Amino acid sequence: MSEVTVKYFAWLRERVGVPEEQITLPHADMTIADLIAHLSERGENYAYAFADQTIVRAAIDQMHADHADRIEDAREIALFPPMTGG
Amino acid sequence: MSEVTVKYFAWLRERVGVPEEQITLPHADMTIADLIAHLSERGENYAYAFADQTIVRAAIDQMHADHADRIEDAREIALFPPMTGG
Amino acid sequence: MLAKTQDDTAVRISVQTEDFDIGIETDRIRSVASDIGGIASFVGVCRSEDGTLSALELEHYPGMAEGQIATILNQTFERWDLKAATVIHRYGIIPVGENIVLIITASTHRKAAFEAADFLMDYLKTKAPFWKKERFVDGSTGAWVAAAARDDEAAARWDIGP
Amino acid sequence: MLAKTQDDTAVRISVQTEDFDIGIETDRIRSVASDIGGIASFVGVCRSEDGTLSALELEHYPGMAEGQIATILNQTFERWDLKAATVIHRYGIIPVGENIVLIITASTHRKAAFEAADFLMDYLKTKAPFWKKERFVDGSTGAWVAAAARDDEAAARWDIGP
Repeated sequence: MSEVTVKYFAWLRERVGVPEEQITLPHADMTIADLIAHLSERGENYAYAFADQTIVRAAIDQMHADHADRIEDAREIALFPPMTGG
Repeated sequence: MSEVTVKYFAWLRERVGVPEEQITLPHADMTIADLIAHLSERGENYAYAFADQTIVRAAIDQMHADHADRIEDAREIALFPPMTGG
Repeated sequence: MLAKTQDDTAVRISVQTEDFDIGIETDRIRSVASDIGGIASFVGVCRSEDGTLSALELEHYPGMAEGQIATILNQTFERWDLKAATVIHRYGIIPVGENIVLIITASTHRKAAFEAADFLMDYLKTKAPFWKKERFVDGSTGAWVAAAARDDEAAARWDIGP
Repeated sequence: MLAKTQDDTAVRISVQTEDFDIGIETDRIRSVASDIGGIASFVGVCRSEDGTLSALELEHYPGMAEGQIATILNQTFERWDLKAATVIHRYGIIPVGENIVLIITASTHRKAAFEAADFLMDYLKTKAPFWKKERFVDGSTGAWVAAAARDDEAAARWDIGP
């Protein structure tokens, strides 16, 4: 079982309550969607943060990723709302 | 018969040989096209300047005008090639 | 004169021989208009044309140049919700690498600022009475620059009659 | 890394808390690239939203922010014949009226500079990991700014997949 750093930004960070944490992946071959489902079971703050998964964006090792993308041996996953820079 | 100031710019100025001059209009109710025809008869330099009338642009009292526009009581006519500013 | 602008200082037009400073002009735009969300700008620079050109000689029609720029700015303010705009056009001898023209447009929204700046440049090229003549590095004087058909086409995009 | 640019100094990326100076940055662009014909730029400014807002709090993803800007610049250089480009994006507390973002693009031709700057802004808005939170003049903290559907639509114009 591998470990990844999961980072949260903007209101996802505020709802989860931490900017980042180490997460032990429960099984190999997980997708971003699997990770979000796994995190949602960790407590009320997570359930609240991920209540609407359709607006959660993700990055794998700092590259934009889809929910269907596999985490594989990535070291850093980020979850965040749609970006509002510029 | 009225008088107008006629100004020339760029290669039209160079070909005519003067930047501006007073022209007495031979009759009332002239258009820009009539003025160009009249000027073309003033000498070789004018004939050369107006050899290709399709690329001559005009302004009446500093507003863009067509060859068919009437000069009426305008005080200043300008004749010049297509503009290349910016 | 300007349709949607009460404050005259929101519009600055200058036809001049001396160079301009985009930093100073941007600060001025920012100081005269409130609730700005975006400032678009364009600086036209004298190109070297692969090293053959030494300078451009810019001739203009005094009076009409300023008047036409005002007319074009008027149309721009009618079409886009601008807070402020600046147009500076130089004339005289402009060495390669030096500035020729500056456009700055400020709006609440980015797209308006961008489109208005693009529109202003298209119309300056086809409607403002300026003419460029080439000076080459070998000391000779070149031809008057021919108007590019693509400039007329670019201006025609905006659906305003001649 | 950049497709059509040998010289690294032709591209400048900075994600920073401090303000920038468009005059200094334009001079830098001019000094690193030759045969420039046009320099387009855009400054994004913190809007007052009719006087209700006092500042925006900008959060970013360090590392990925710079990486995404580099990726977007790479696509921009592949698509347009640019001589140089600069992207500066601020983070932290940005009071109303202050600068948020600066884009500068330099090209031989005007249209390339304009389009590239427009493209860069569209993609920064939808692909660069920055998030804005409102701070109101009454001292309260507002909501996180929602992404505008029109930003996605603007980015979609350019026909690049997600």
